[in-house]
This record gives sequence, C-alpha cells and structure tokens, in this order.
Amino acid sequence: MASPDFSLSVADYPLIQVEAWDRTLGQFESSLSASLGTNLPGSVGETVHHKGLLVIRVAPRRLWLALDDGAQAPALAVDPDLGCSVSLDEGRMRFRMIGADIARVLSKCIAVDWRAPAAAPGRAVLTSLHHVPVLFLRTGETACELIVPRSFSRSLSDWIAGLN
Amino acid sequence: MARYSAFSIFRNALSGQKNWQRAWRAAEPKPSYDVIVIGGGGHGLATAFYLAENHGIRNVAVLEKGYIGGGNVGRNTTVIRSNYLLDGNTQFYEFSMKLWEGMSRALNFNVMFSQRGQLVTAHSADQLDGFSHRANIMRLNGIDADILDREDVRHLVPYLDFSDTARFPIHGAIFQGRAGTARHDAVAWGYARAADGHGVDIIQNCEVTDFLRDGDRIVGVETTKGRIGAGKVGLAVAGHTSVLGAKAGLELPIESHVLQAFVTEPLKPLVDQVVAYGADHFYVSQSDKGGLVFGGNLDGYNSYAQRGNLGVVREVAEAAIALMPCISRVRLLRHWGGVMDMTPDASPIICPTPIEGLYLNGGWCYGGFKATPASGWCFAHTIATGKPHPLIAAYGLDRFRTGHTLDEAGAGPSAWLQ
Amino acid sequence: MLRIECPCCGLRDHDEFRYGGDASVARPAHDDPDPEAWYRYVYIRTNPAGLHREFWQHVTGCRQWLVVERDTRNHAIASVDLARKSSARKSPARNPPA
Amino acid sequence: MSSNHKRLSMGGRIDREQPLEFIFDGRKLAGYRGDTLASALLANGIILVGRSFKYHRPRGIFSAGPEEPNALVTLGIAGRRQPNLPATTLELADGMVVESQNRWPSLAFDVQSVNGLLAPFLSAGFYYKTFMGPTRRAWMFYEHFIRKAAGLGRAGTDPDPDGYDVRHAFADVAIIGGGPAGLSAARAAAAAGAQVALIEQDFLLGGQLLAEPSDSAAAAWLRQAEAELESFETVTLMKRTTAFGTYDGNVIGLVEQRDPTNPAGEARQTLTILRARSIVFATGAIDRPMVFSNNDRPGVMLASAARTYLNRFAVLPGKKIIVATCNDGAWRAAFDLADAGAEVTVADLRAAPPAALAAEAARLGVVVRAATRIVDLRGGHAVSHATLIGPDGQSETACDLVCVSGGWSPTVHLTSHLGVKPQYRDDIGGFVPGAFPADRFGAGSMMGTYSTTDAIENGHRAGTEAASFCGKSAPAPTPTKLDLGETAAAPLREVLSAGRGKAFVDFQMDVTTGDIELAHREGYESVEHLKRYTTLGMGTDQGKTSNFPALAAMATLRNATIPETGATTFRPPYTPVAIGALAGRAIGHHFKPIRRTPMHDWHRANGAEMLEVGLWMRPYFYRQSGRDVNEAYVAEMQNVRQAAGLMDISTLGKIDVQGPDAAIFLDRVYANGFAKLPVGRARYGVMLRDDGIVFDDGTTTRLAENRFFMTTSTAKAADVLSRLEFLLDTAWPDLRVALTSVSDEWAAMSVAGPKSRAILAAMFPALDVSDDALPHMGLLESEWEGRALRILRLSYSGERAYEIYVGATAGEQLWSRLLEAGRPFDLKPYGVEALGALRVEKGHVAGAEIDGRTTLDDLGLGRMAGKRTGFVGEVLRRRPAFQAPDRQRLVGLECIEEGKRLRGGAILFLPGEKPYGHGRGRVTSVTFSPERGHYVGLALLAGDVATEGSEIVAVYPMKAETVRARVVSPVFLDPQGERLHG
Repeated sequence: MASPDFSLSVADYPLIQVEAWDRTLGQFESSLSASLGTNLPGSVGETVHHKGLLVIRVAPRRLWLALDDGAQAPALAVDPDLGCSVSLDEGRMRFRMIGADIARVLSKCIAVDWRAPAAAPGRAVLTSLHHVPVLFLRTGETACELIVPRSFSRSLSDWIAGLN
Repeated sequence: MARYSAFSIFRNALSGQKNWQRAWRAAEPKPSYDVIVIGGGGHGLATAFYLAENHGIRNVAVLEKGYIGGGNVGRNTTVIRSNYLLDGNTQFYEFSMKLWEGMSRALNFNVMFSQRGQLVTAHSADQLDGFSHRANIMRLNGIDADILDREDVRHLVPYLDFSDTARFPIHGAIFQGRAGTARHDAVAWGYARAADGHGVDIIQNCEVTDFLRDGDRIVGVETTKGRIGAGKVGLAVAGHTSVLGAKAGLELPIESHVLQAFVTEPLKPLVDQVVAYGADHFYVSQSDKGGLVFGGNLDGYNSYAQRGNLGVVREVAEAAIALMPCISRVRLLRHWGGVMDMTPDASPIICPTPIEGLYLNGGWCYGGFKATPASGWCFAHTIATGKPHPLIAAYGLDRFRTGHTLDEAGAGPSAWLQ
Repeated sequence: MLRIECPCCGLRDHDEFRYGGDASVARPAHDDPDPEAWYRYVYIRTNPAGLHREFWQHVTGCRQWLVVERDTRNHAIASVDLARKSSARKSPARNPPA
Repeated sequence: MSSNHKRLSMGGRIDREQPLEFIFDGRKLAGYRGDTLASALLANGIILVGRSFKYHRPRGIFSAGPEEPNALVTLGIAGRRQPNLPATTLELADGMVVESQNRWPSLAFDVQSVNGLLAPFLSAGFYYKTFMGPTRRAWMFYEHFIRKAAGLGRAGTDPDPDGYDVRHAFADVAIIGGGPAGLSAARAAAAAGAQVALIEQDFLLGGQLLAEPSDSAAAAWLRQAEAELESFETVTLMKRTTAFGTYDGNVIGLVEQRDPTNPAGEARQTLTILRARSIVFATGAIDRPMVFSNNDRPGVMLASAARTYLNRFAVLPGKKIIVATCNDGAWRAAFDLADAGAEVTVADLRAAPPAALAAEAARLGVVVRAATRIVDLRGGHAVSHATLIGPDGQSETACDLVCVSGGWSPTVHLTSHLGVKPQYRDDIGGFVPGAFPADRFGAGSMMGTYSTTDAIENGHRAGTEAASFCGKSAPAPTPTKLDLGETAAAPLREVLSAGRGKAFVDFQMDVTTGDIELAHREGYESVEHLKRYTTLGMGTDQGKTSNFPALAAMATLRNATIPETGATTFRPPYTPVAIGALAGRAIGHHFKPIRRTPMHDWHRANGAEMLEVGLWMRPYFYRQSGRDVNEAYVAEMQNVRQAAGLMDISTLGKIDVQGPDAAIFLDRVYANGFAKLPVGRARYGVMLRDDGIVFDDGTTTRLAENRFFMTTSTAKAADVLSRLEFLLDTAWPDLRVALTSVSDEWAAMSVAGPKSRAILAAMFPALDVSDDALPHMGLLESEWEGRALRILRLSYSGERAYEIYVGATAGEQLWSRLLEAGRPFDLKPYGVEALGALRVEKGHVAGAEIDGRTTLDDLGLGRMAGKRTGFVGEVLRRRPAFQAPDRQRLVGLECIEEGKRLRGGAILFLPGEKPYGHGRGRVTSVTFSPERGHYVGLALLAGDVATEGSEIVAVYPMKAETVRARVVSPVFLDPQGERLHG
C-alpha cells in the first residue's frame, strides 16, 4: 500500500463536564436538557448535536459539552443539590483525521471496530491509545476525531504521523 | 543408588545404556508415615531430602497429584540470586545461595548451577541510589554486590540500548556475580533421587482430597490412592496453598496469580548474564540449550489457569526491545504460566500452623525457585523440631496481625501489585 | 485478553481496566474500630479455584468500578455489574465488635 | 549441475514467466514466483540442507509446511539476519541470500559430525550425570563448550532495521485454515450475513488441495471457491497469516508476513489482534512419520510433502522412490509420482491393501509389497538403499527418495491453548479437540474426518453454526461437492522395532527410540518427564511430527494405552513469532508515551537538562547554573534561598473534588482533618493505605463550601484517583462527591524565595498580594489574559513561595513573562535536583522516605492524625510493630567529619558497633547545605537510639566509606518558619 491517503490536524478542544448525584439523575437531566434546549444522549457512547453544541455521555451520570468552533457557550447553572459542573477547557486536544485509509491507520492505534454500530457516525467510544485514555468521535464515513489529554498530545500525534 | 559420574556414563555406554536404574522408585503409599509432605515440587522434595539428610527422619512420603516437577519448579525462569534488602530476607536467600553452590555434589545430580552473574539496570540517579542502598546491605551481610556506572554496563553487556532513542537511558546497574541460573527440572529430579536414596517414598498421581483429624489434630490425609496416616503433615503446594489450606480450615493471606514465562528459539551464545530491566518488568537469561528465557510482570488478576494473556506477552516484548533492541528479530518459541502464591508483602510464610500436626510452607510469589534449598532445609527443621528455624523466624503467619510485614517492594497489601 | 462487558461501554480488553481484587470481602464501616475486622478485610482471602467475585475499574473508559464474577480456573466471566448497583444492595453496616 | 534439472516442464502452481534468483551457501540458483525456498532447492537437486542439533547428522527436506524439523536456514545479512527459518514455509523472493546453519566449515564437511561417533556417550540426559567435579565451579568450565555447541542459528547483535506493526481487527466469525473445510465454512458464514475473517498461513489458499494435480477437479473447485469468496464484501482473506495463539475472549493472535511481490508500505510483519465472536478451527492434519533405523537420511520425506512438491511446484524429487505406509492416502502420492515418470515401490504394512489401489498400481507399473516395512536405510549425504522386511524375508532396494506416511495427526494445537485438553480417539488413532464451548466450532481433518467431501460438508455446517451464534442466519446455498475418493485411514498406533542404527523420533532435537527407552528405564515415564528429560519436542517445530510417535513408543514401553500415557500441553505460539512483531511500533522513544508540561519547549530551548520522571519529562537542572548536576543544584538552591527561583510543577496530580459530602469524604481519606478547613485556605494532607502505611501526600485547597482542589504526588496521581473512586463506588456510594482529574487543565509554576512577593507584585500589578490579602496557605483567584488564574501561597522549599496555576494554553506565556518581570529580582529557573535539595534542608519527606513501608509516626507526622478516628488506615496503623521502641523514625543528620560527605543509602551504626547485618537505620536523602556549609541528610533511625545530639556512624561499603554524623532535628532551616510567614 503506498503511503496511506490520510490527514491529521491538531487543535485545542475545550469542554465542560456536568455530573449528577446518584439519586438526583432524573431531575438533573430534565433541568439540564431544558436549559440546553435539547434532549440528552441516552446511554454512554451516544451523542446529541444541537445548535453548535455536542453533548456526549461519558459515564452513567456524567456528560461532556463541547462547542463547535466559534459557537456561543450556553448559560449553564447547575443546582448543587442535583449535581455539579467543572470546566475542562484547557486539558484536551482534538486530532481531526480524514482519509480513505483512515480505518486501516486507526486500526494501528485503537481497538475500535470501524464497522460496528458502536462506532457509527455520531457515536463516541472511550478507549485507549498506547495505554493513554482517549475519546474517539466518529464524524463521517471516512472521518473521525480523537480527543486526547494535552500532556500526551505530541507523543500521540508523533505516533500517528509515524504510521504514514 | 548407583553414583552418577563420567565413569558411570562410560561404563553404561559400552553396555548400550541397559544398566541405568530408576532415578526414584515408583512407590505406592504405605498405610502411614512419620511425615507426609504434600507437593512434589522443588520445595516438597527438598524438604523430604533434608528431613532424611539432616534429621534422620526417613519414614517420609512426598505426595504429588501429578508428576513431580510439574508445578512451578518446572515453569519458572530459573534465576537464582541473593540480593534482598530487608532484615530476614537478606540472610535467608544468601543461605539458599550457599546451598545452591554445593547442590550438584550434595545430590550427585548436575543441576547446572551457572553463576554467570545478574545485573539490574538503573535509569536515574535516584534509582542508582536505591540500588546502592541494597548493595550496601548485601556487602554488610557478606554478600557480593557491585554498582556499575553506564560505561561499565556498556562494557559488560554491549548489546543493550545505549542509543539516544532509548526511552529510559541506562545510568548504571547493580550486579551480583554469584547469581545465575540452574536447570529447573534437574533440581526436582535431583532432590527426588537423593530423597528416594534415603528411603523416602515419592508417590505420583496421588492427589490429597482431605485431611484426617483426631479431635483438632491432623493425623493423615485422604487421597486418590486411599487414606494415609501421618504423625506430621507439611504443606508445600505453592499456588494451591489456599485450596488445600481451606480443607484443613486454615485462613490465609494468599492470592494465586499467573506469572508468564517465555523462551525463544535456540541460538548460539548471545546473553551471558541474567539481565533485568530496571525501568519496567523484564528479565532475560540464555539456557544452555540456547533459548533466551525471559519473564515480566504478573498478569494481574487471580488465576489458577497456568496460562496468561496476549496483553502481557506484548508488554514483555516491548520491554525486551527497549532493553536489548537486537532481540527484535529473535522469535518467541513458547510461552506458558505458573500459579504464583502471592502474599500481601511478597515474602513467604513458613511456620507451624495453628492446627496441631500441620505445617505450612507457601507464599513464594516470584522468589520460589531461588529459595528451594533453604526452604527445604528450614521447613524440614521446623517439621522435625516443631519450632521455626531461626532463618525463617520472620516468615510467621501472624506477622500480618502484628505489622511485622517484610514488603521488599513497598507495594502494599494488594497481592497483584507485588 | 480477558474481554469484560462494561455495562456502560460494551465489550473491552481487560487492559483497559484496573484490577481491584477480591470483592467478596466486606469492607468495615469507615469508623469501625475493630482491628480483627480490618485484619480480615485487608489480609484474609478465600482465593478460590473457581468462581471469584472481584473488582475491576474501566480506567480508560467510563471510570466506573465494576463487580465481575469470573472462574479463576478458565477465566470464564459469569457476570459483570456496576459496583454501585451491587454494593447498594448491601451497605456496609458497622460490624458489632467481635 | 544445471539448475532446475528436477523441475518438470509442465504443471504446478508456479509462474514460469517470473524466474527468481537466490543464493544458497554462496551458490547462485534459480526458482520461480510461487516456489518456496524448499521447492526451489529440490528443483535444483539439492538434498543436503542442514545438520542436526546434537549429532550434526546430515539432514534433508522432510515436509512441505511449518512442521519442518530439518531444513532450517539463516536468511539475510547483518541487521536483517534471521536464523532458524524453515525453508518449507519461506516464500522465494528475488535476490534472497540464504545460508545453511549449525555446521562448520560447510554442510558437506562438518567437523562436529564427530559427535555421531561419541553418540554412545551423548545419550539423553547424560549431562545430568557428569560435569560435577572436580571443583565446585566445574560446571562453569564445561558449560562454556556446551553452550558453543548448542543453539541452531546465530542471532545478530545490531538493532533490527525493519519495522513491525500491531493492528486491531474484529470479526463475527474467524476461520482458521484456508483448506476445503475453511473455504466452505467461510462461504457459509458470509452467505449467512456474518463479517468473516479467513486466515491462511500459506501464500495460496487450498490447504491439502494444493497437493492435488493443478489440472484436477480439486483445482477447479478451489478456483471457484476462491472466486466466490472474493465476491463477498464481508469476507477478509488473510493469506501469509499465521494464527499463532488463541486467548481468552476468543482473541486470536495473528502474524501477517509482508507480501514479497509488493513490499512497499507494509511493515515486514504485522501482528493483528483479532477479536472474534466465534471461531471455526479448520487447521487440517499433519502426515505422521514412520520410525526405523536411519530414518533421518536426506531424501526421506512425508508422502503428502512429496505429492505437494510434485503437483504444486512441478518438482519430481526422486527417480527411484519407495513409499512406505499403512493407509490408503499415501498410495495416491505413489500414483502421481509414477505418472510423472518415477520408478515407484509401495511398501504397505497391511497384509491386504484395498484391491482397487492394487489394480491402479498395476496399471501405473507401481511395485506393491504388502505386509512390508522399511527397517533400515543407507546413504551419506543422501539416501541410496532401503532394507525392507516382508513376508519373504529381508531385502535391500536402491532408492533416491523415501516417502513415509503413518496416517494423519490432527492439528489440534490452537484449540487447546485455553487449557481444554485434546481427546484421544482410538478409531482414528489420534487426538481430536476437547469439548468446544458455545462460541467455537471445528471442521475438516482436524476433527479426524479425512475425506474432502466430509471436510466441505462439516465446514459448511460449522460456518453456518458460527454465523448463527452471532445472530446471522440467512440461509446459505449448499456447497459444491468434491469427492477425491479418499477412504478410511488405518493409522500407525505404535512404533515397531527397528534395525540396529539410530531410529529418530524427533529429528530436530536428535531424540531416538533408544533415548525414549532410556527415559522409561530411569523412571521418566510421564509424557512431561519424557519431553523434559530427552528434550523431545523442544525444537522450533515444537514436536509437530514427533509428539505422537514418542507418545506411542512410551505407551508400548509402559504397556499402557496412549490416553493413559497422556499428552503434552500445546502452548502458543503455533509457529515461532518475532519479538519485534509483538512490540510493533512501541519501540525506541515510543516504548512508553511521553508526557510534556505546557512549558516543555521553553525548557528545551533554554538550557534545561531533561530527566525522565515516570512518563513525564522534567527539567533536571539548567546548564547555565553549573557544569554538572552537582554544581548546578547548589547554585540553583542558593539563588532560591537568596533571591527567587521559578520551578515548573505542572506534573503534580490535580483532582477537582465537588459535592455536598466532599468535606466528609476528605475527612475519611486524609489522616488529618479537612472538614473544618476555611474556604480560601490550603492544607498539607497525608493519605494512608488500609494497612496504616503512608500512601501519598499533597495539599488540598478549599475553593468553596463544597469544592476542593486536591494535588497529589506526580508518581501516585493515577493511583490516588482510582483509589478515591473505589471508595466512593464500592464502600461509600451514599456520599455525593464528584472526582475529576484536572491534571492537564493547569500549567503550574512555583516562585520561591525572599523576593517572590515582589516579583508577584511586579507581574500582577492589579492584584493585592500583601500578606494580609494572601497569607501563608492562602488562595487568590483571578484571571490572566482571559484565563483562570489561581495563586496558592504554599512552600515546599521552606522559603516564602507562591504556586501559580493558569490555564494550560497560557502556561508558556505566563512562565516567560514571569521570568522577565523577575529578572530585576534575579529570578532564575531551577530544576528537580535543586527542589530535592531544598526540601531536604527543610525536612520535608518525599518518595525516598514514603517508600511504602513507613507510617505517619515513622515520618514524624503522627501529630497530624492526633486522636482522630474514622479515616482510612486509622486502625491498622496502631498495630504493635509500629509502636516498637526500635521502630525506625525520621531524624536529621549532620556530617561532622571535615571534608567528607553523607550519601543516600548509607547504613547507620552506633559508634564502635561492628558494621555487620542491617544496622540501626539508613540515610534516605542528602544534600550539601549552603546554609550549614556541610552535608546534611534525612534518615530513618531506630527510635531507641535516635536521641538528638547523639553521634552516629554512616557506613557506605560500596565506596568503603565511614562518616561520623550527629543526630539533629530534620528541619535544618528556619524551624520557626519565619521565612514562610514573613
């Protein structure tokens, strides 16, 4: 196979994390979806995209909110009796990967079945790349994003670049 | 028991190998013995030998559920060293080293104890300081130890990774010249033959299924070959200590974990010493038949399956290449697993148990093979006299209640982190 | 690889998880003063050659702690549950002093 | 010897338009695309290809697959040198350079073949019975020579220039084996709608069908089957791929060889970790050798191999051929060889071989000798004569090729890797897989059914069942039939007595029937003892052809049945796997990922010597501070004490702790109390393990009533987070607390020194950094360049110090602006070594003291816990051992011998005590103290001798050094803490 048809671009990836307490999940989620104006992803790995905001469920009671480039951050007030929020807008970077050979290149990075329903466009998979926890977001037929911890990002992008 | 020697080989060569006798008799169980040792591995067989050799107790049976030497003694990476840090461990493993040095002649069986030296690489000044502390303790206990700097290591083991792409550059190493390897099967067979020579019955395919009690005293065992009475019973079953211990009503701080071992295709001489990688879990030596024998970390979950998973195989391969890049093209021939009886402080448990007539020898974690002779010697003494041998005074079961734990690595009471 | 069915993330290799050891030993209440209860919890293990209740955490996934029942002889996994759900069933009431 | 003179002019599956040149032991030879090295060597009339392991006997090509014990060669030169490769599975490529091995000076003349004469002295296990004297270290002398003689090929010592890849793959149904059974299973599973991976170790699909003539019905069936599979988009055909091991969870380890026809791009080998929901094993069977004297002569070959060389590679390996067998299969090899013009004699053990075969033999001029077997062979570098015993006595026949077949041994290895032992079936005289779990299926000759018709039918059923296990059960059209007229096999179940010469059971390890008899005589009767005592099956072929005959021989000796004698355990890998393939790209710098702080590039560009700390890279010292680390750390230390230093502390573990029960939670996990910590204040905390030993320490700041900012040590960050999550999920699920790692959110830097406040004021003119607004252990929250800014007044060095936290993306910018603002105040960066020295002077414990064996009281921190209860580790920290009077406690040490220094790792004795044993304690950390003008250190010393003011001796045998020191308080600097509060 000649050098694979595949490109990688790297950018910051600001997030906000919200989490509900064990016994107030229902209330928390109804108030959150009201303030966001959209329903929330049902199970871990599902995402909802609404007015420039991507909502990802990363744990039974934990959601990540990611803004598209240039989108307006929603006013977010979390009732402390129901849950809490923490800003994660500095610690992660996004690898945007596109190309016909993306599945083969990615198969050398993470253990995700490109053809499986769990990895279909619009799905999120929390997994690991060389033991580093990463979030895989399938964004298209031959496109995806990897959300990686900032301190590991250069090491992981070197790893992926080396696969060319 | 005809003596083995070059002459015996010459004499038998002329007679077409017809006159060699059995190395140990195919014994069937007698109704009872003075001592029953459960477990036909290195420790059990050594215990039986030293009961006869040191204490004149010959009415002994070793009961092995499979074939002797089929457990951990036949599955380990054969490394022998006495570079232990803590008071209680240092002396015990050095005593074992001294017994190793005389073993082939004591047993009249060449166990091929090859003292080619063992080194552990250091990858930071702090780590080298830690090794110096260990080396100081070794020297202060009459044990040979050296601290090597980077250039010494490059001279001794030139094929290690001294390039600038090394992820964890080598700063130096700790070296013990008397350390090395031995042929593990020969240790089991050597002790079996020597014990048999003293009249010990070695009974294979005889699994202990329960204990016989008189009140709360153990007076024998139930086996797949019928009941066998005993004045005293010694447990030396390593990975299955908890399974048999439970049958005797013992509550133990032991978890069984799988530790994998690996061997490559046979090669001309490449690795002379035992080389251990201080930045990750990997160590390697070369057997006399030419295979590189190596090992790494536990798989990290309870298991009796004597086999490991592919994840650890890859991690060990990665560490192997990080230490010695030239091993990349050498091919793995076979990988298997032993069942490690892990204790919360990774030190063994040898002592009389709270149950009268029952003695325990277990908790060997990684260190079982190198401890075989000293374990047999001290366990025999403990069974014969009823009191722990001074060298194993620190290995009592009650140490976890009192807090006198011997945690060499300081990894804390999770067995899988040891 | 052991393959563990994380209730949130689906079937994953076990090296995405961190082992947590025996889950059948009941942890004493945080203010339980009895040394024997803590000794038994920290040190004594049944270590069965058979079905073993154990903890695993999906560290590179949803970070939930799980309770897995697995046969230690052949590694066959019988069940996987969120620790929160299974522990909620029996909250560790303080043991009466021995 | 003209090249390819044994090549037939027609037939075979080779590409005669693509000749390939290669070099064997210096001789230039030629073969074709589609050859293996073995077929090309045979085509060029080369019979002698190797020397055996122990006796260095001449050996020839014995098989046509991975079971090859003899023809091991070394391929390539220098860094690409690869020993011990079986010529039978090495796909011929243009320009290959190959050498025979384990012989000196040459194959034809090998000095060590003298071992053959010494053979009587080299019986199995001889080395256990000698080499024990005269001195204790005698073995070290003998071992030197034994090691030189042992080992087959020689490995290079330079790094591997080739790259490897590791890839993850998934399938509903994995099918191992591309023969008729596997092809049929793949077709059925794909038709049912499953995602299928078909794995074949050869570079052609077909398995045993490749031994059929290339113009036969079998060849047509194969072409059709392959075309049909290629039409399915859901089938992945993986040729040149060996399934080397099956693991838990139906994970299969595969190694893919690079296709030599288009090498660009791909790595030399790729490890594919295939996760399958169900597996169909169709790994076929291996021809079983026959055992008789000198059965290892070059020119002895398995019958199926001879038929493969003829029909697949168009090579007629011999002119005068004897086919020795006991079943029908080998007769078809005899017919094809005769058809190709060879003089063939069939010696069949059976008194009355089937009439149909006898008739066909007559038609083709094949001589048939019933109830006849070979007892001996003659010939040096190639077989020349065979001695046969039959109804009419013994006779000798000239021959240049001997084909042997004792029936089939099913290839059950992969099915038993998970511990399910194979089962013996007496009707086929062989082992078949043990019971399959629900997600595993088997088909073909591996299951003991040796006809192609059954293979296709069973394959189809297995493929259908495997697909329906995955919920895919669309109906699959019935497979096309193929009947090759195979009839029942009558396998050889025992080893018959042989002639006087050595009769080999394991060719590669030189194990003879005599060795097995010796093992039995000496009591090494269990099959595992037999293997370990004689080294049977320990070669690179792992006993693929020797296991069964050895088992049969031992069963006869013990007059036990074969199942009673047992079977050895099959272990991965099925065929040897390069360690490089297992590691893939996780080599060199990528062995472990590298973590970089936000200021990493600044450090590299400004003279920092970097150091690996766990996965992080951290500044060790700055070269402008001194020529080496020892000079630099003292200069950097002094600058902090006298002016101010700046240190990158971004590697600290940082955890956001929120929730109504956060304060209660912290009270339980820290030994010291946190519930009453005022908002806006920080506190140094220590966590214990359940066994009462110190786990980790760090500072936690209360940002709000229900929100805390916890820092942990760099090394324990991940362990602490998992531990806290464990307690919440499993022990205290009722506590409403959320934990989030924010380690990478913040760039963190500490400015420490008397001028630190002045620098802060210069840097942030708008902020009130007065002692009132920002007291010791105080918090100031603000913003900088639009990003969150936190300033915590915390000190590790003992000087007035401020930890500044800013959003990671602004880290480097703030760092360099801070250095600029601090230049007038002599602000300079300092590294890890200087920090280590500063904290020793201040008596702060770190990793060297928190070594997993020390308690709070050992470290002089007992008062932090005081009388508190209900925290982790509280109960077991009171165990008797930790209260013992001679328990080692933290003390300070001052060197009192002029011109000498203290060292970490020195062992402490009382003055006059003999330096032997473990002493009274040890020095844990040391530094030169500019304040005191001599070396100071922290140590752990037995409490009953640790009285301040007393003298102690630090012994350092590794440097033969003894230094007198005084026991003092561990806080060498500013015990009252005036510098902190200012």
